[in-house]
Parts: sequence; C-alpha cells; structure tokens
Amino acid sequence: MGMLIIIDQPPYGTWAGREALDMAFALAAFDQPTSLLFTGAGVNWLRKAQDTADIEQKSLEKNLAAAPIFGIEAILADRTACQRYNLNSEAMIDGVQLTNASADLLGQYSQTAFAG
Amino acid sequence: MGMLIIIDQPPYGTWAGREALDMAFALAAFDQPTSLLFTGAGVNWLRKAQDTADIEQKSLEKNLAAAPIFGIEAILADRTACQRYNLNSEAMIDGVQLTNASADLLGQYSQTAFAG
Amino acid sequence: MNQLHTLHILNKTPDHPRFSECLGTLGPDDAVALTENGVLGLVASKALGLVQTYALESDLSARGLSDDNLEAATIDYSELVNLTLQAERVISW
Amino acid sequence: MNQLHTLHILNKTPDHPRFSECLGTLGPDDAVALTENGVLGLVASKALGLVQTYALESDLSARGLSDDNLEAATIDYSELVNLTLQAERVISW
Amino acid sequence: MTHSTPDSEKTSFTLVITGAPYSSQAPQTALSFAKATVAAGHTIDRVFLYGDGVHLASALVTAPSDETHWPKQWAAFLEEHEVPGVACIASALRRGLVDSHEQKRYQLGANNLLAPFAIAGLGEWVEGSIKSTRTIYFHAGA
Amino acid sequence: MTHSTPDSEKTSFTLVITGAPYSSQAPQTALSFAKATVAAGHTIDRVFLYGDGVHLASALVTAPSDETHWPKQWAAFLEEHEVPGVACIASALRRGLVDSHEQKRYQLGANNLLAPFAIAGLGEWVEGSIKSTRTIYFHAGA
Repeated sequence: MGMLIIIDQPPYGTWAGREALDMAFALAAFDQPTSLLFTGAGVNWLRKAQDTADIEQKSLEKNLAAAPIFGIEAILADRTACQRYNLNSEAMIDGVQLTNASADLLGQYSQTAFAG
Repeated sequence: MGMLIIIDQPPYGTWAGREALDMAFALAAFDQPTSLLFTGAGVNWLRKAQDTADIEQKSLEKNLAAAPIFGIEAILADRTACQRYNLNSEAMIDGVQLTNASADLLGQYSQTAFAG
Repeated sequence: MNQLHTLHILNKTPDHPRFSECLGTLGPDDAVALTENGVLGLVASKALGLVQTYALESDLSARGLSDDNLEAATIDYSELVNLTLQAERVISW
Repeated sequence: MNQLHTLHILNKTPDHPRFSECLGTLGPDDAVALTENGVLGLVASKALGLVQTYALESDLSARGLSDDNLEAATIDYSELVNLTLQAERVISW
Repeated sequence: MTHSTPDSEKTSFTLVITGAPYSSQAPQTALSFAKATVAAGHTIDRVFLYGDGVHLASALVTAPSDETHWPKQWAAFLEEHEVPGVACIASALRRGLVDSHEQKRYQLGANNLLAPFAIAGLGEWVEGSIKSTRTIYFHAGA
Repeated sequence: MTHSTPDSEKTSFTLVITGAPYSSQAPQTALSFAKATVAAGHTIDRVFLYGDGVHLASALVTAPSDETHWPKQWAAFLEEHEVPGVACIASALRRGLVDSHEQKRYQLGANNLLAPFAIAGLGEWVEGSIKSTRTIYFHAGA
C-alpha cells in the first residue's frame, strides 16, 4: 500500500512537478510509505546533467537525488514514456526503476495524486 | 491584414478563451480589423444551447453572439477540429465560417495571438 | 461490497496528454467520471466506453451536450460523492 | 529582405495539443524557435526538421540536452531577438 | 493510510484544490462537491489549497458584478459548516498570499488572506490524507 | 498595424506576459528576452501583464532564499530602463491584484501592486500592438 505521487510534466517549464516532489517529501517526513512515478513528458526529470545556471532555477536533478535520503521508497518511470523521449539508461540518473503505468501498478497503492 | 485571435481551449474549464474574446473586443473597439479563429478543442465554444445556470458562469455563447455587433470581422472555425468534436452545422451557432488552420490562413493576418 | 475498484475523475479535454494517460491505466473494474472539459471526451474520444462512464450533468449542459445521445450515465454531484465512496480508491487526473 | 515569413515561438511539450497545432500551420518559409519545454520536441517529435528549427541554449542545458546531437541550431536570447525582427510576423504558441 | 468502507460510522473527506479561480473551474467544481458532501451527511475534515489553488484565499479579489465571487462563496461555506480551510505556506508565500503573521515575519506592506482561511504546512494535507475516508483533488482542467 | 522592417530607424517591442511566476517559466523567459532587446539597442515600449501574468506584479511575493525573486527582478529592470509595466485591470481585479486607487474604489482591506507596475486597460495592449515593431507573447508552457 502507500501513496503514489505522479509527475507527468517536465521540469522548469512549470512548477507542478516541483510541488509534487514537495508533497512526496512531506509524506515521507511523516513516515508514510511513498513512491514517485514519472510518466508522459515528466520522465524528462530523470535526464542526467541538468545545468540550470542560465535559467536561474534550482536544479531539480539535485532535488530528486535527495529522494532516497528523505525516505521515498521507489522512483518509478514509465518505460514507454522513456522511449518516446529517447531517454535510455545511460542518460538517466541512478536509482530509477522502469515500469508500466498501468491499472496493475496503480492498484498497488492506496492513494495516487498529482500536484496540479 | 489585421489581427487574428486564436481560441484553442473549450469554454468554462479555463478562462483563456474568455480573455481571448476580451482581447478581440478591445481591438475592435479601437477600430482594428480583427477576426477570431476557433481551433482544436476551442471549437466547442461554437456549440448551440449552452446552459450555464448550474455552473454559475456567464454563458459564453451569448458573449460570442455579440462579436459582430462589436465589430469583429469574421468568426472562423477549423474544419478538422469541428469534425473531431462532432460539431456539424446544425449544432453550430450562426455566423461561423469553416476554414483550415493553415500557413495560408495565418499568412493573411499581420499579427496572431492567443490569450494564454 | 466494493465492486468498483478505482474511480477516475477526468476533467481534461481529450486533446490533453493526461486524458490518454488516464485511459491507459483503466482496469476492467474501474469507472470514469467526466467533469468540466472532460465531458468533451464523449463527443471526441473513441477509447471511452470500455469501462463504466459517468458525466456531470451540469458540465454537459454548460457545453451544450445535455440533449445528445451520449454513451455515459449522467450524474449530479450527490451521485459523484457516492461514487467516490463506492470506489476503493479515487484518482483525479 | 524578409526571407523568413513567420517565426513560431513554441514553448510547449510535444504532448501538448498546441505543439501539433503549431506544426500543422508551418509554411515552407517559416522557422520554429523552441523555448522552455518546447526544446523537448527535439528528442520526441518526428515532425520537426521540415523547416528551419532553432532552440534556446539555456533551455537545452537546463534539461540536460546541450551535448546531444540535435537537429536544431542553438541560439541565445540575442539571436532570438534578431529572429523576431527578421521574420515578417511572430506567433507565440 | 487504510480506507474505511462507506458504511463505516463516520465518513469524512479532505478536499485539495490546486486550480485558481478565474483561471480554472476547479474551485467551483470543488464547492459543488463540498455542498453535496455535507448534504449527504458526511464530514469535511479540511479543505487544503495547494499550488495555484492558494489564490482562492485572496481577500483582494474583485469579481465583475455579473460573475460569482468564488473566494467569498467558499469562505461562507467554510464558516457555515465550520470546515477548516488551509492554504499551503510554501505555495502561498511564492504566490504573494500572506496573513498578518507572515507579513510581519517578511516585513511586507500588507496582508491579503481572506478569513476564515489559514496558512499552514503540508503536514495538514498529510494528516488529511491519512485520517479522512477519502481525499479528493480538484486540479485545473484544460 | 503595419510592421516596420528591422532596418527602420527605431525598432521597438511590446512584451505581453500571460504566465504567472512560480507556476510557469514565462516571466523569466520574458526577462531574458527583454534584457537581450535593450542590449541590442532596441526600445521596449511597454510590458503588458495579462491573465495569470498579472501575478508578476504582486508586492507580497516572498521567494525562498535560494530562488530568484521574479517580481523584484522585473521591477528593477523596468526602473533601470524606464519601461512602463502595465497589468490589465480586468485580469488584475479578478485575481486579487489592486493598487491604492482600486483599493478605495472597491473598499478593500489592502493593496498589493508592486512599483513601478501600474494597472490599466486593454487599450494599452492595443496601442502597443499597433505602434511597436513587434509584439511578443510569453505564455505559460506545459
């Protein structure tokens, strides 16, 4: 059981994914079992070597790297979405489990939420 | 020449189309030649018999009906989008010209804008 | 007691990426409740109709669709509240 | 003087309906400038590449795409400003 | 984080609104849902505003005379049914929504939080999602 | 509404921002564009905030200490280059953004417009789109 937070928007262009990550961290801080699922264009969060100096935003790659330390149980990514965005395992940050965003997957969690 | 305001979002769910209509009316009020193009899911603005009493919003069908009075030159709708949303001429409000949202169409206007 | 596995509340137009994401995760015992712009899925999406589909009457009326012969059961808010309790879980897309 | 007919500034992901709306209106003398999430079109869209395509370097870098071998000319903001003046018209999608 | 069945003694809801009024339909859909919830005899534990949804708690919104004033409608509902309405502090500060406490803390020129809304952390949302029978989200459509 | 060619004597821009800060990237993309515009010797006639873009003119935004404060960055740019920044009055009133004039007119408890932004009607945008060489829109992405 536990809670699944879904991120389906890419980083930087909108704040929705960032605020979804905050939700996941808050759940983990209260010892709630929590996983993250990246799907659709949201899988672009998982690309290595994000350099945000020129757009003056914090690197979300670094934020996400803190997820295991905060107690997030799993970082999941939809396999089809990764293929669509040409994101192979070499280009991907460590610690991501490939999966299929499906009824079976969502059925494993008691609650599922987007940030917006 | 003149200005083309594009509405590609349906009414009521968001305010973008409503604010696009305000832009068109403002241009017309300053005697600028102005046309409206409905495309994508935005063609759902053109469906007859919108009854908004239960969602407590103003009927945008009525707003749009005022367009010719305000001096909007043409209300255009993308043919393909109308087909996709099963919007035939009987279900459509009066005064709409079917067209194709294409390079040729946009090329007839000096400026083209969305509200958001 | 819980015949309804997951209730998917869907308020996006059929052109929005989350509409197809939602359809891609429907299980056989799930149901979809179309709200706001989501009701436009009834005139544009061919993938609906595989599971039980509901649509909010007030949103259909606002969009000029209340008289159409649509493949959905029309509901009011009281029925939507009931559906969220009948389902084992609810996902708002 | 104006070889560039219309400059299309596109900041939506390739999954967003406006991305395909934009591609559907490209003329042969048009150009596309990808900004923000629009740069993701370079890894996901097969329809780009039919017209001259530019992409903002700062948005590519932020998204980890600056070292990729992409089918676009990378530009900075000063070049984007120039493009808006070279074009007969500019449309922001 | 287990769910009670509908026939349990007390059925309660947490509502989360992430879409702004006059930009999305989310606050009005959520209000209709909330009214149906209390009409059916259920309890609303809490309404949590997150992301752009915090704009619903603005005291400075002026609606055109022929449009519904959603912040006031929501405030009246919360007061009538004694439901706590909470705006996420992180979302609120970034978006320029502050109460008198945050005004002092950050030395701002004014405050603009509409009573009875309060500002608090994501912990309120976590608690709701654990304790309520159902947590229902109202996002901006498109 | 005819366009000057780039080699005309004075090239000028109207910039329209419709996306909110801390929700979309629009205000920051627009600021980078604006800086490049003046660096190239062009004039910015006016920056017009429309729809959710009006939130950029909020005086009550508090950014986290490690994030850029976009309203302040924009205000500094407008002052340095003497560029008028205008928020659409209809968008602003609906979204809870008011100056002292509108505060009095609608008897509100506070005002929250950040200087040097002003509030005005869509006529300012119409004028810009007629007179400027180019009008460039910065919408919320997705």
